[in-house]
Amino acid sequence: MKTIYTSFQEAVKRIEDYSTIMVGGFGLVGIPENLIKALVESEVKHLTVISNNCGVDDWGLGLLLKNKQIDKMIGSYVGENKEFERQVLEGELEVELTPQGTLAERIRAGGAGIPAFYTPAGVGTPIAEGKEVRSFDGKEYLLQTGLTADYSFVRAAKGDRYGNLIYNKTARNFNPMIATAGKVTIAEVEALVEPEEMNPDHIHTPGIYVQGLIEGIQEKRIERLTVRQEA
Amino acid sequence: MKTIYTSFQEAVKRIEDYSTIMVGGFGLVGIPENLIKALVESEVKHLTVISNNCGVDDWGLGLLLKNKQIDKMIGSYVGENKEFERQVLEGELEVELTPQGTLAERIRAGGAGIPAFYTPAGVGTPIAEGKEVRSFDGKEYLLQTGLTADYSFVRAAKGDRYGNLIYNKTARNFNPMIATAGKVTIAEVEALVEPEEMNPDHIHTPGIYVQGLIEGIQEKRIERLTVRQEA
Amino acid sequence: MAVQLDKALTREKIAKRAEREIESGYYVNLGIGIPTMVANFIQEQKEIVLQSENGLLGIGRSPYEDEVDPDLINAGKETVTAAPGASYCSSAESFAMIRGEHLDLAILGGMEVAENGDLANWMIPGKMIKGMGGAMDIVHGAKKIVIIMDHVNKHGAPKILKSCTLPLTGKGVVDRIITDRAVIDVTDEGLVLVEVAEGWTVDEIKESTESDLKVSESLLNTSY
Amino acid sequence: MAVQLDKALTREKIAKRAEREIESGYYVNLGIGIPTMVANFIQEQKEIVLQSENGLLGIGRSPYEDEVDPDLINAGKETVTAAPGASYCSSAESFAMIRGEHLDLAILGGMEVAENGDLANWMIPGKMIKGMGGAMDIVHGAKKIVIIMDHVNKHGAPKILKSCTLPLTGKGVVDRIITDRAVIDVTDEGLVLVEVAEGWTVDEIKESTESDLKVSESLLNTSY
Repeated sequence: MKTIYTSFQEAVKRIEDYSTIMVGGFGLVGIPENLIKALVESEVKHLTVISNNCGVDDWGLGLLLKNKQIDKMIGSYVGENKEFERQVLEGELEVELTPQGTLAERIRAGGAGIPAFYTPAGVGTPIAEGKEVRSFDGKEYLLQTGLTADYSFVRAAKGDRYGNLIYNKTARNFNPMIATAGKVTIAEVEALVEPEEMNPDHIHTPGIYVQGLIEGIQEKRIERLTVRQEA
Repeated sequence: MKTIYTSFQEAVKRIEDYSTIMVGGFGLVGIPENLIKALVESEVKHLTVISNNCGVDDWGLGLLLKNKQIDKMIGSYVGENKEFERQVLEGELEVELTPQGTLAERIRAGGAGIPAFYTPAGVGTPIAEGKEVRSFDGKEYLLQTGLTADYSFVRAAKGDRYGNLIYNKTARNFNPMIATAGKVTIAEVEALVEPEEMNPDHIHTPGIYVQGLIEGIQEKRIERLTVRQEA
Repeated sequence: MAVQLDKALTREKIAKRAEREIESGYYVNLGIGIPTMVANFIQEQKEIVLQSENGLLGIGRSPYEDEVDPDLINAGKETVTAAPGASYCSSAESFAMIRGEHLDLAILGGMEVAENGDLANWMIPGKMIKGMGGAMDIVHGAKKIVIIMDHVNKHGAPKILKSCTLPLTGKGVVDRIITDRAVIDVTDEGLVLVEVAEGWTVDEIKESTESDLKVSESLLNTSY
Repeated sequence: MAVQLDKALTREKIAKRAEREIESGYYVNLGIGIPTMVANFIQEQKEIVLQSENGLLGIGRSPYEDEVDPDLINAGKETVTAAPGASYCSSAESFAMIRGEHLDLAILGGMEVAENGDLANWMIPGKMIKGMGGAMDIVHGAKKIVIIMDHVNKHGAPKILKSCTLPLTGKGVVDRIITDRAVIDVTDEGLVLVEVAEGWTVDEIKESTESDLKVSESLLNTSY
């Protein structure tokens, strides 16, 4: 039922300059590595990217950044990237910082048809500038709006031809909400499996949210390898 | 780590008159049958009940109703119950009808610390009376508030001593949100299993939301048996 | 008995016509009652996914007796099965799908529809109010909202009105009305008659409709 | 080198004192940096669940080399394992837990704390802004918020102030401050000194704190 791509170039080729793209992942975990690389190759420019982080200098969204394809970044933490810093300081890149939980909820709201909601995060901080503050039961909250995108890129461990997705461990992170908020959502899956292999009670992203899928092999780079020595 | 009750009477005995109680289920599916029965036996009165439906005349929340323990009902559809109708017409029972999707989202919001959100459902209808209407991108929305409760009763297929829950098929329905929105949440589970039997990727309700569990055997009555004849 | 049979046949006629609204690849929510019947007429070659707002994406056929699972029902509380590729979700997730307009089509019943697309289908003042269930969410929750109903009420009075007399379910939400007599689109220029059912004339449709009706240039006669 | 060692020892001292805040049965979020270190000192008999805002409820110990899973990290992006009884969830669900105040305790780092409980810990004007990550949500997201930090900055100036000079992370959110010198509670009547660390006097604490400090009637001296 869904478009199954056989090349990542094909999967991203309809994306035009000035598109807004949401990308799943937390740090380098759960990012759609190959879709990002194909986007770099596509040379599409002037993108607005919505993602919790912006990769590192030589991996993930950092590659798009290095290639100067991003005009604006909406995220919660962008601290692992020197090129990011340079572009911001030189005015090449616009940044909109949003508290992480607010970002997650704004994306969920966007996908769920909720135009705006109130949250305590950011009251009394620079984030509140220009935003409505309102009291409920004596506590102050900020009005935050839903976020949607022209395209959403997510990565899942397993997917089927109905578009159903299952994520692995903390590679789930932002992916389920991002899958709901793109006009077109493309999933990079580690394994495309038969629908019978997907238990309907275990599906994290119902297929309705997904327009295309592609199977790929990920490097899964580790940012901070922390191990315990054998006893 | 959680309180594991061995009797349903014990599980409900701290509940006082005038409490607000949320109860999971859709129709008779996924309702915490034995917790409801224990509540009936407890004779606790003047309850505000939040649940999508109110059972049928002789089962589920209908039993609480028959025993005149409910002062106010918040739900989306209460049409399968003659005693309900009688109590409403005679002014014994207050009803607050909320569109089903709004009810689900209000409960989720309550559990998630979101005091209010905007939704298109109900604009221009009797539901909008007394509620703020606001435009976003040229479309009108209603402001709806989050809901919480003193107690939440849910039913799950499996649970473990960490409070983690897994639901079966459409018995999931309102249970996951209701589990998040009770100050005290008690889960009636079909089987209390070892934590190792609960795959961390498959858990629907993380244990943090659950304060107590009890194993019970359910009748699982069917409201509208619809079958296909053997070919 | 003849009336009963007529009713059943009329319902089937409406349901069959409504089925034509469903294209292959669609995600569809069918309301409780006659809309649910539409599922019985879906052509086999169409690949469609039926959503049930109680948390099932992919309603399957009715179960054989030995397949009945009391934990598996549709929004009409009937026992069902899950179709291949189905998934279960919470009511909040289910209405996130709906409210976020991820469905292509919803087919719902109606008591009254007004020329501006207003819909009333949930309460009659003075009668016991059973509740709106999911209807108020679903009318905002699909790319296309189709209402199926009898063209006139049991007293022969029009149900398609200049403005609704009953409390609304949704304001300006209806895209198309399918009755036993006609198919009518709600457009920015008012109601447009696009199809006339077998046995009816344009004039008869106009007479039994309170609102003004434009007649489509590509009107189909005897289309169902 | 001596300074380095001192720093490490000071951090350990603060972390060990912070560990005493954690009661058996608690759900706890530990911030990135020194707060993460607190986990190393949790007494074995305590049954606690550590939450990681990237979607893990139940952080386990660090993995052995052959256990490393690149899909399993904490919010500090370090590889971890899952504890018995753990579950994974989306970031939206994770922050629903946080925002909904289902956590008992969060222990976070701080740059400045004001006497009214204001916290600044995410940006220094003129320096590159890395982002607040989850901090602005977490300060509203636990029944008790404990800030751990050095009592004074590297220039010897107080970090506990009448009002913060840096942009805030949260307004009136701090319940308790634990430093290398003292434990101070934020109350409706202002800051209250409740514990003094080994090697320090009440007067020294007062001198190195900009805000006024009430001294608790049940003050503990040399408590850590």
